[in-house]
Amino acid sequence: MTALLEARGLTKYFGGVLALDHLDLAVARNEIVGLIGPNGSGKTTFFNVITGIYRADAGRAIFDGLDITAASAQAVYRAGISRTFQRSRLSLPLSIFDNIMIGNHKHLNQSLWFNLFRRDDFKREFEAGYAAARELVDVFEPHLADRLFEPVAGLPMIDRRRIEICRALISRPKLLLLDEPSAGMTHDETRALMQDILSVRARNKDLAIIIVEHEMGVIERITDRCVVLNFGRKIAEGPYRAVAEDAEVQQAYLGAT
Amino acid sequence: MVAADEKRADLRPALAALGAADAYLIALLAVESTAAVLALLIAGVAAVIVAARFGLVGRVARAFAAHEDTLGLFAVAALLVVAAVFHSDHFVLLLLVTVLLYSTAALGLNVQFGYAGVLNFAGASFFGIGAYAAAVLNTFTAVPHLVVLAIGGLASALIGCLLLLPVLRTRGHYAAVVTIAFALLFKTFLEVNDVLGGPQGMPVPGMALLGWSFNDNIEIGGIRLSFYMSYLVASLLLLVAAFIVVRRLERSWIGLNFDALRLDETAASCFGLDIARWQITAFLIGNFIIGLAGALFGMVGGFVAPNNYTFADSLILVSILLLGGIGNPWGLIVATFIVVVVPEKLQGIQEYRFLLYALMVIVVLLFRPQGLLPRPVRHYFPGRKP
Amino acid sequence: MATSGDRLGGAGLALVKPGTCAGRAQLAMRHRVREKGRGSRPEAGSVATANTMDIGLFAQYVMNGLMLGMMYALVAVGFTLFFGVLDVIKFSHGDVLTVGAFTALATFVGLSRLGLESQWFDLAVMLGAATLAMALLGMLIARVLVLPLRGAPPLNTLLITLMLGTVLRESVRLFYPQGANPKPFPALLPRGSVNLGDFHLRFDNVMMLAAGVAAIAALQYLLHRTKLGLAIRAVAQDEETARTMGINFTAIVLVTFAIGSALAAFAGVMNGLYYNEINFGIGLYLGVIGFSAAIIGGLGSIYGAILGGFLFAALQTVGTVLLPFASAYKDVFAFAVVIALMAWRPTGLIREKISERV
Amino acid sequence: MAGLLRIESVFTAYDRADVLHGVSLTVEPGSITCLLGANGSGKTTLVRSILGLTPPRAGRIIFDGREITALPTHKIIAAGIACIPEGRKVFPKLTVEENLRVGAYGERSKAAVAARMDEIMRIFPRLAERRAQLAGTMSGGEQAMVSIGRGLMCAPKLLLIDEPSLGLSPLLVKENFNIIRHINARGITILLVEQNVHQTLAISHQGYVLSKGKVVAAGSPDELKDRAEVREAYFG
Repeated sequence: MTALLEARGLTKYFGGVLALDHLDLAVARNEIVGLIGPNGSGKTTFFNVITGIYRADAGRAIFDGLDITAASAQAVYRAGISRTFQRSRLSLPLSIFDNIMIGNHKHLNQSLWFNLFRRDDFKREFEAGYAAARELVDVFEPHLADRLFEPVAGLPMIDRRRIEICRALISRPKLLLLDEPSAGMTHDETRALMQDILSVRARNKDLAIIIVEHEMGVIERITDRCVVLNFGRKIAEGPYRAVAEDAEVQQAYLGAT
Repeated sequence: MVAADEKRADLRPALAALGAADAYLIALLAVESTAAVLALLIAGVAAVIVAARFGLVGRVARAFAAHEDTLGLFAVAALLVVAAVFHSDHFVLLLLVTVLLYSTAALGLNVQFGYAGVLNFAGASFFGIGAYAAAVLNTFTAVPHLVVLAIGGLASALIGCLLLLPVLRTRGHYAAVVTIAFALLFKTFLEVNDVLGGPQGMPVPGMALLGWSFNDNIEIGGIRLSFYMSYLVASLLLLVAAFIVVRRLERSWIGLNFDALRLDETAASCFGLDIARWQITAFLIGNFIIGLAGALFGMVGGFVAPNNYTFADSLILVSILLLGGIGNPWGLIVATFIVVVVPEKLQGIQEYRFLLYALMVIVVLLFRPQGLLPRPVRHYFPGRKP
Repeated sequence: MATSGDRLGGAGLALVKPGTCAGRAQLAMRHRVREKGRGSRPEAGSVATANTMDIGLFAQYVMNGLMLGMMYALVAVGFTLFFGVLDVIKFSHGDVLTVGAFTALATFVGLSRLGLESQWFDLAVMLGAATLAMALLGMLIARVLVLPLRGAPPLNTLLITLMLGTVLRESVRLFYPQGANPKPFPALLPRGSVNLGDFHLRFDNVMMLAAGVAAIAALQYLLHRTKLGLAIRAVAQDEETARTMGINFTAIVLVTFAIGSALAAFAGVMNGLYYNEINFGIGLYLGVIGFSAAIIGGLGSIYGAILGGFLFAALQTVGTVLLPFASAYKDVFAFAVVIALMAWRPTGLIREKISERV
Repeated sequence: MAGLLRIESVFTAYDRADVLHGVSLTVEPGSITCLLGANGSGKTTLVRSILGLTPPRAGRIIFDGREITALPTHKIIAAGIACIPEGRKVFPKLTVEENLRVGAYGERSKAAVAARMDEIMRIFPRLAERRAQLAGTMSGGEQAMVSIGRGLMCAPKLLLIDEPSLGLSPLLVKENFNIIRHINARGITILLVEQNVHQTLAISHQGYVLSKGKVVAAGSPDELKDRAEVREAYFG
């Protein structure tokens, strides 16, 4: 048992379109894997199949010894995978704190009795959650650390993306799936974001990451290994420098010469 | 956090607002002529607009947010003052009881729809289930009346279970049809079913607690109080209890779950929320509260009939929610006052009141789509220092 | 048709105990008028009291069911058209039908005063006036209330159009001369019938059915054979791409609302001719059923709406036949089946493929 | 410089975040001008800005000597721009023929529509065979033909083509690029938005490279081919 996540032969059709074509992909513990490829090559579909939003048509996915091929989204989260979305999916009317705590669902006592009538115990759990959320926000957005009860709707897109990452991290997942975390950011903002992600991982040695990203500078700097998709198939795999030189990858991105 | 401390210290704007509202309400209830009522209504709207211009409304809202418990007590006191002023006036007291119980029912609907996003266009039907349960139990059994109230709530929740499967499976407009169909089915069923009195309905024996009948007028030291005073106190207690429960629910992880699933089911399920579980929870709790209020209302009214629990009445409950500001319990109480009291006071132009009422809702929705008092962001422990 | 007289409003304030306390409160509050369902209406069940079921009786049921189904379908088609182009529910649709029926009636009264009593001419003018006026009203509603609320939560649109329905309904009740009372509607179609045993095949019913079929066929022709219909279908499938093809989205929405509302007026006139009576509440009842029919059929599909309309009428008819001793339960039965259908097919019988982008 | 289409320092925001930070470019009449850039560089947002679907927050767009910046989409199309949208976006429940007819929505003359329809059928014989088929049931390559044909139906002065190679196999991509060149040869100016660098440059007269919402390079295909910015825009 070396791999944390092991997908074998994952296949997904949308109508007649083959979105994932017998994809094999493994992620080791504490590894950062870059998932790259042109638009429509199946990266987000892979995330959606792994996290139980779509059901795979064929193939298997094993996470941490558990078969998650047909697992529900809830079960996948409980097993220790959390994610961000390509188009930010925060709950805009809710506060920063609320959004982050949605990500902490599995560590919160959900009993009706506890929530309604044991308010002292609830307060303790709330304070612990607040401290944890604040600690994370302190890393990603120190300027928001004292403003956790402001609605997310008032924040610029860049802040929202970082809050989304906090939401994915608060439950201390074993695997984090980042779907274009830097979309809409400038180069400098992207660089800062990646630094923050690395610093969180430096503290949490057990965290593996799969990142979908278009900015190759990011991919080069933070990933241990890259997997390149095209038409739902894996066309290359290896350290970034090696795959960037790969002829098939060049062709996928730049077209045939 | 100087600003926060200042906010905490300043109760006065809210107290002043409560006092003004109290005086206004007494005046509104006291005047008889349609012209005077209209003048008062216009003055009230103008006053609120002016206050909003000068930022007073915001200060009141902040004070309410920071001192809800204290101000809640003051609000209860303010209502009792109104009741005391009109202590022998059946009409006014019944109107107030109606407001209190409609508010309670709207609180239940708020849990379903305002928090969890579960549509319910059959609110009046579940209200009616509570009332009919009270009618049957009070007429044919000797079950203590407090227990009858609880059974009214349970009956409403239980019958609601019939709708669980379609409610859970459908979304949006499709979900609306499920409850609309139920509302029509329920009313037709009552009308054609002779056991429950058919279209004429059936009487509900009044409430009695420990041998004391609520339907008797009260004499204290030579002052005669309307029998509705007992119902008013009971309704007020019920509303306060429901308010506290709903507030705690909102300010808990469960309230957070409700919001999360309402706003984005896919994201919520990616963070482990069991969507069905929380939708069921919200639907049942909401129906329980609605049924509870309905049972007491049945006893207050002394009579239940199908025509009082129609789809149109359900729409009134929904419009209370939207008018008040979805998800804001204070807002819905204010909205209930408007929706219940204003048409009654416009008896003088009684023919036109529904027309005016509908136009008012349209105007509010066009120009203030978020409702009169939009729901503020959640604070689990208001006034807690960051 | 118990719901026909319900008014929005009047909340629980009527829940006063009669007799226990005869104060001023009671008097004031009991002022509420209770409109009861009108027994005079011929309903699907009223023709049959016999226990035996022969062919003639069966045919009678089928005929009545078809008439109801046609009216429901015409209303449902409107709901589905509006939903198709704009993804909204316009709940005042049923009350537009009422206003349409009353417009036709007013036109008739006007023509009579002018001494024009040719029944075919009257009917044509009535139909023309009602459909044209409702088409304009539909456009006005879309322009003023529906389009501005595009960004708001769908429920706001639903509620605002419901309230508009109340405004229309109350306006008819208050401003049409003696609008609160049921009005006789002229029987302008030939009254004869062919008797086949127990079955009376009424000419007017046949003509109305034929007219309904013609209206639906005309709609199909418009949608599938004309440029306008092409634009409507393109907008319904993909609003943004339709706009990038040069289609004026707002104009198409307005035209669609005009068409749907004209169909409602048509159904309103048909309702009047069938029952020979209209009242201000007919639209609420037909609107709710039309909406249910559009939903069980599957929103956005014309065929679904037609199927839903006839299905609902069939359910009512079957309810009458199955529960001969308690045919009053037919609506209970029909709505219970609607609820069950929603549990079985949560997005309607004719499924639109819905995929969510994550 | 006249230019058929001139974009002058356009800023466009999407959900409170600027996606385009002052983009300027010119499309010369009769040319194929290409806009290159990796995913997320803002190419599609620029197309949406030109079409009026996401109007710019600042800047001007001038087409054929006339400012179109604040016009509603249908007027922009009426001015002579047609679009072949990203992902083709055929109307799935319309037939091939109906899809093409929607493309000619602004054309009043029935004869003109019929003539153009015949012409499209000549260019794409495959569509002629499948005139009555629902577009949603066709393969990706066939849908691409429908989308291109639809774009040509209004006889535009300028054709915007957004990522025609997206999700197509290399063979189909090659075929598509041939068709684009063919269309241009018949006098239609083309703004080609692509991420496929080599084939795009091979058929273009002029090119711009977009990265993070800014134009980072511009020039003739030969100049662009070896510029470091192009590679950087894709491979960092």
